[in-house]
Amino acid sequence: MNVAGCDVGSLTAKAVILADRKIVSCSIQRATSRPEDSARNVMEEALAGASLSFKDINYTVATGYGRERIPFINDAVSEISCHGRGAQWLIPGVQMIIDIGGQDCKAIKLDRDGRVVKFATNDKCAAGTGRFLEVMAKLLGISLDDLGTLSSKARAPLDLAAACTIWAQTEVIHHLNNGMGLEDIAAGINQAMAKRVAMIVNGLGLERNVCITGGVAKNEGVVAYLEKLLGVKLKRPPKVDPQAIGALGAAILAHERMGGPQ
Amino acid sequence: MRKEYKEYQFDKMVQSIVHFGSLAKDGTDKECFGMFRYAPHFKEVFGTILGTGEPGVKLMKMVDKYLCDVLNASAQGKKVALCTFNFSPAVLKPLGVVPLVVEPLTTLGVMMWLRGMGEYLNYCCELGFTETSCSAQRGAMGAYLAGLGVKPDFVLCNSVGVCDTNATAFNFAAEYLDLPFYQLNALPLFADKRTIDYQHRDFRGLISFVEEQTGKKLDVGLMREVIHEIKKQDDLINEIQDLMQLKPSPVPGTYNVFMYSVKFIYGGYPEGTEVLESMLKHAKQNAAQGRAGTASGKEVARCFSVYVDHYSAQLRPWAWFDSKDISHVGSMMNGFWPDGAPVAKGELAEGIYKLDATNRDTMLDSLCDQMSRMPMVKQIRGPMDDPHQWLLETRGSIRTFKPDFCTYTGTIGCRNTWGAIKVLARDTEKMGLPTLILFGDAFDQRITSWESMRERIDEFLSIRGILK
Amino acid sequence: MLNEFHKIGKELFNNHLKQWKNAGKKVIGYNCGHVPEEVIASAGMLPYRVRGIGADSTSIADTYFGPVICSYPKCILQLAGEGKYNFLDGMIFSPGCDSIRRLDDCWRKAAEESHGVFPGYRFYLGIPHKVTDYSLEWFISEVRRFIASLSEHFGVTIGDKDLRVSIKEYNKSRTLLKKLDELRFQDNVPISGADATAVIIAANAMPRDAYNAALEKLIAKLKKSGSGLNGKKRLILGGSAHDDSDIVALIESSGVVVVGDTLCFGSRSYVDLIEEDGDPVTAIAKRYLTRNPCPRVFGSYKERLAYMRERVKDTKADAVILQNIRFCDMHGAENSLCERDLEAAGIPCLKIEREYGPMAEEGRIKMRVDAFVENLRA
Amino acid sequence: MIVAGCDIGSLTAKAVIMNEDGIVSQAVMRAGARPEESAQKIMETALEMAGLKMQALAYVMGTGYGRRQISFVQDVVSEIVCHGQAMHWLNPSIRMVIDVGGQDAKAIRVDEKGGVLQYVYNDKCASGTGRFLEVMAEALEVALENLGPLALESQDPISISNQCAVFAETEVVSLLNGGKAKPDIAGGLVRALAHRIAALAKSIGLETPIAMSGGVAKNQGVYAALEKVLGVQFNRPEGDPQINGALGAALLARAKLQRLNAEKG
Ligand SMILES: Nc1ncnc2c1ncn2[C@@H]1O[C@H](COP(=O)(O)OP(=O)(O)O)[C@@H](O)[C@H]1O
Ligand SMILES: Nc1ncnc2c1ncn2[C@@H]1O[C@H](COP(=O)(O)OP(=O)(O)O)[C@@H](O)[C@H]1O
Ligand code: SF4
Ligand code: SF4
Ligand code: SF4
Repeated sequence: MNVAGCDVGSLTAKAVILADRKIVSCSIQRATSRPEDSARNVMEEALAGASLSFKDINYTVATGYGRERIPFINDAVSEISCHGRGAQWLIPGVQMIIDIGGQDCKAIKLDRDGRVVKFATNDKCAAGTGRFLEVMAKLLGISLDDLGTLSSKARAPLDLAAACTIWAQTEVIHHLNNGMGLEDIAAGINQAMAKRVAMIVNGLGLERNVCITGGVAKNEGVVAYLEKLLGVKLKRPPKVDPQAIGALGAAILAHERMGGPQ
Repeated sequence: MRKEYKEYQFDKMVQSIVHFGSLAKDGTDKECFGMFRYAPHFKEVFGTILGTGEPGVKLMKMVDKYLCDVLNASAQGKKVALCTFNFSPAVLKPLGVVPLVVEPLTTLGVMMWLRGMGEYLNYCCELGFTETSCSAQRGAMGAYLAGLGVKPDFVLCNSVGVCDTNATAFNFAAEYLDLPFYQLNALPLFADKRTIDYQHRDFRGLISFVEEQTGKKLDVGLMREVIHEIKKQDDLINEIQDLMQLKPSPVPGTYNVFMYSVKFIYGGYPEGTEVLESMLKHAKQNAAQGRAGTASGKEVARCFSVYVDHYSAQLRPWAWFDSKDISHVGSMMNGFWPDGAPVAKGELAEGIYKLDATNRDTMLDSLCDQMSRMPMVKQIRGPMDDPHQWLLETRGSIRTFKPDFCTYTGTIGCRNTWGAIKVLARDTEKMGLPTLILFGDAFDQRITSWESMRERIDEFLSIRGILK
Repeated sequence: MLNEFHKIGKELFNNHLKQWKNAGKKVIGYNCGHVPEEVIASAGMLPYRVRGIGADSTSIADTYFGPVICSYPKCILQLAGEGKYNFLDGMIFSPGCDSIRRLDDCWRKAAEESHGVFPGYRFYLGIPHKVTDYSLEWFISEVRRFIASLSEHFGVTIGDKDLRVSIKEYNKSRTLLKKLDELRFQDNVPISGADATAVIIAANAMPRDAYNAALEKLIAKLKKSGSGLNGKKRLILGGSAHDDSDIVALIESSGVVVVGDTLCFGSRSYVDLIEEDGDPVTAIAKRYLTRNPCPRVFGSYKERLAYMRERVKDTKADAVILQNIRFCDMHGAENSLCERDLEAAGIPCLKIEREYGPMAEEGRIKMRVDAFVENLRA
Repeated sequence: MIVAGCDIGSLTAKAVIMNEDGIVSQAVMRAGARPEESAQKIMETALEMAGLKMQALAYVMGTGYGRRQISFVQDVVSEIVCHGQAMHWLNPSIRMVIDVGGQDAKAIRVDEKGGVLQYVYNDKCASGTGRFLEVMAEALEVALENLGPLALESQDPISISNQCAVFAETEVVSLLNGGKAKPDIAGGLVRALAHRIAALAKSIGLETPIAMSGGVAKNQGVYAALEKVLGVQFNRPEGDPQINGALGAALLARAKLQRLNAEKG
């Protein structure tokens, strides 16, 4: 039995295909402005990766911002539930997920069965999101990858308000223009991000067994600093890209909807 | 909050730093400034404060003493009241209570620590404060909510009706720590009789509340002493403010901070009077020599802050103004309104309070009137163009202290003033005073660093032709 | 019929107001739920709570307000600046919170600089922030000052008899709204939260007799209608000022029904009646000062929590949405306390921060509500 | 006498070379992360276009965010002053300049000599800047240059409520998802920006004749929306509005040099 999960986020589209509970294909693409197109494209790529076609898929669950507009799906579930399901499948016993995507940051508390107990999101300000990092990287003229790695070389990280991208941007420009080192600024940006995320996590109540997902999980600087702030080691999901956990969770839900074994 | 932070008592840590600073000048100047090499983060603050000579040293010793009072309160069998900054501590002495004033502690934190109060600020948000609430309260409050300091016994609030975010913070703290709470409520009207009656009754309610908490009665003898001390302090402040009107102003800019520090933590206590005496002495010496209060003795321009000053950034704003030979002739935090206050003229004449030590009742009324004229409580309670309110007082201060320009700083929580500053600035501009609204946060450097603030001020001073 | 209520809520200068004005009568605006409508009504004028619906930018408001101000008063000022409130004959301000009280300063300045107009009459009504015997005494005298000012400016007399008449009229609305509530308490809810919101909001913008008549008819109809929203999860709303039925509809689109609230635009405006005997001014002052559990009355959180729990019980709600407008510290901080205590009592809560009505970001709200509702069902 | 003005903005670097008669050459480029390098590059480009060498410049005035990092200038001045000067040179009747660059927006009131009377920046937490339009153009998948023309096509601009660039982007994406027409979204974005700029202009008192400078002045959609919101006609001096900062700096350099020469002899 083949099932698929498709996550159309604000910045990227992700698809995961499961064949009898095994991940056979996973694909990540930049999203276009039309979620239906993004979904089709990413699904096609994932299907090609598994040498399958649309008709081979028995059930598809969609999630993410654009989920309701995708035509070929059987059900749509919110990304918070999907992330919970995906992470719990990969790391049994995980109690909390920190997901930092392009437009959102969420902390999700799970019970033993991977059900969501409570969640908190960053609804106040854009500064806790992946987009914040992208804007900043652009400003510094460096790649997203460099933003993560540069910060380990920092000596005196810049102290930035974790409150706002726009405000932070002005500050970054100011310091750039005053000759501050790129690594110190990069570290400051990552730290501001981590502080904001820590605030959301602590607000919800930190757990011991925590995993990090979403695109920003790939930024070592943010993750390292977040670990320091929270005082716990953050688990990275094994086997799949942290960005695809939502899609994976959707695929697992699809599998369950088909009555597949747990 | 990070683990490291949870390992230290916040107030104890502040006290030990202040204590160290207050001792620095006991040696020679060379020894003192030599010592700063080993305390790079505190160098600027201590340099700026101690650089003012005797008044600065006295201020440091006073703050040290105050912090010791707080730390030792329970050992001495005294109750501790968590207070808003604008809660005049005078009344607490005859009640045998030690005030734990949040805002000055935040200020000390942001002034002295390289990283400011960020961790404590964020901690409050973790507990549920909005991220846009007043940073002055969120600062030290975070430490007390986390239990990293002395444990307050009850909460006293004097910002109800003037600043919601402030009152909310204290209300939240009382609820969260499960402490008894008493609020003094300022009504939008100021001088009418029924409002004054209301305030007098509200104040008596405060006395009974505290008496109930401590199980002790108000000491009338001590109250008389406090009133005499307030009188002494007020006369000194009036004289300093008189001198501030001179051109050049012989009063160093930092004295503004000193003045309200005294009022907020030791108003009505001899510990504060000493500092004021020393300030007056020095200002008089400057005046006699025709010197400005700046380090160079020259004055090229005068600045008035229509609201609070800028505290974060290790007192660098004051040092910077000083280096530019700009006199800082006050902020709204200096409007205390004692009888004889130089600002209280014309349309503002009735804004003052009188001290009457005849009997218990007259004394309570006096203390109450003083309380309801604390900075902010008086000016921000009603529509800005109402009698005695923000616009009129700003106008009065401008007339009195003759600044060449005005600046505005608040916090991102000051909705009471952010809601009207653009309107106010239009009026001050109309009076011919260039007015600069700074988009920063007085207690949170991370919002806008001092360096970028300074650039804006610098640009303003040159473009608007204030510094040629 | 429901459409009519929705229309009234969405149009500032609705047909009822137009007719009222055409009859040569006056409309007086006010900015906060603590302002006693009965006083205005007893002067033969129509009390009208100003709102910010339909503002599609805040450019005029941003000229006067600073950047860190609640978008609710900003939207009101925007509309005022665009001249949309030119039908008002007077405006009553009260210091509800710091953002809303500065509407007074900003609006007057805007009018001075020719953005829109400011009504010919203004009164600033003080309201204590605490409930004590002396604060009630003060507020009684403040209401008398208000009555005197209104009478003097418009040359009318407001006698105790007039006050009693309008108290009765407004109490009647309250009683009817409470009846509507009872219908919403039923398992088979006959009216959606969005519709109920529209009905409640219309109370702020209609003459009493017309409103009471329409409401009576509606209730009769709802009582008869057998259909209802059975089997959905039941939610109630708490927190900041909220007057937008569209947001309620957005929430309900996640498959829930909103069955009640603790909002100042909502149940708080009608659950407590005014005493009909005794001195009417005292009765009015008592109701508006002591019977309106708003976080601006500090030190009384426990009472508000009790009110919330009572509502949860009456409405048989499954969960609570606690929302606050950005920069609203009072509701923001209190929502956190409330969340803590409700969850401890086993009532799930969703806390959201948002912008006021027209400025709200629907997608973001929807995403949160969806996830929350999925969990309620799980 | 050959002088230059060099404007290192938040997003772009600009240089103008002038002699007694007027502009000799001008250049605009995207600024890098290092202001000193951007300055060097843009100056070299402008010099090359004029067929000159650095040594030929008798006086260089720096301006813009990065002005303090430029190594080869004799003096620096705030861009606010420069915009006033440039506009005065282009059209002396102008009394108000709206400068919208990449990072901030300013309204400036000037006197009959181009001197600054009063000015105001955009509020911090707001997106009345060029950067906002860039992010949005990206979200709309149109070239920056085409955003303005696209907006002009709109019959019924959609209201974009979010003031935060990042959140507004989500909104734009969801509007696109909802099948809204690109011109109407573009129209809405431009109108949102115009509203914010209008607030700025009004806050120090609208004056006419009024003109716009900075990169955003190249966006015709913004002009149209602003004219509608403010109810005034904009003066549109010839030339590239984006170089006005550098132009003003060059004018000030020229004046300074003349004064120095006069003092010398
Ligand atoms: N290689 C990488 N290194 C660091 N950060 C990355 C990398 N790839 C993506 N990101 C971050 O992840 C974000 C996108 O996260 P994602 O979970 O895909 O968002 P969404 O689900 O909202 O589309 C980007 O904004 C970026 O900040
Ligand atoms: N060809 C163009 N068409 C429309 N807008 C443009 C064009 N070129 C630049 N812009 C706008 O100008 C902005 C940059 O303005 P500029 O004045 O150069 O900024 P700064 O001086 O801060 O570097 C860009 O963010 C963009 O919005
Ligand atoms: S503009 Fe800034 S403060 Fe405002 S929401 Fe966006 S990032 Fe946050
Ligand atoms: S006025 Fe401003 S600084 Fe003072 S307590 Fe209120 S928010 Fe804080
Ligand atoms: S929602 Fe909050 S901030 Fe806004 S007007 Fe109401 S109480 Fe004030």
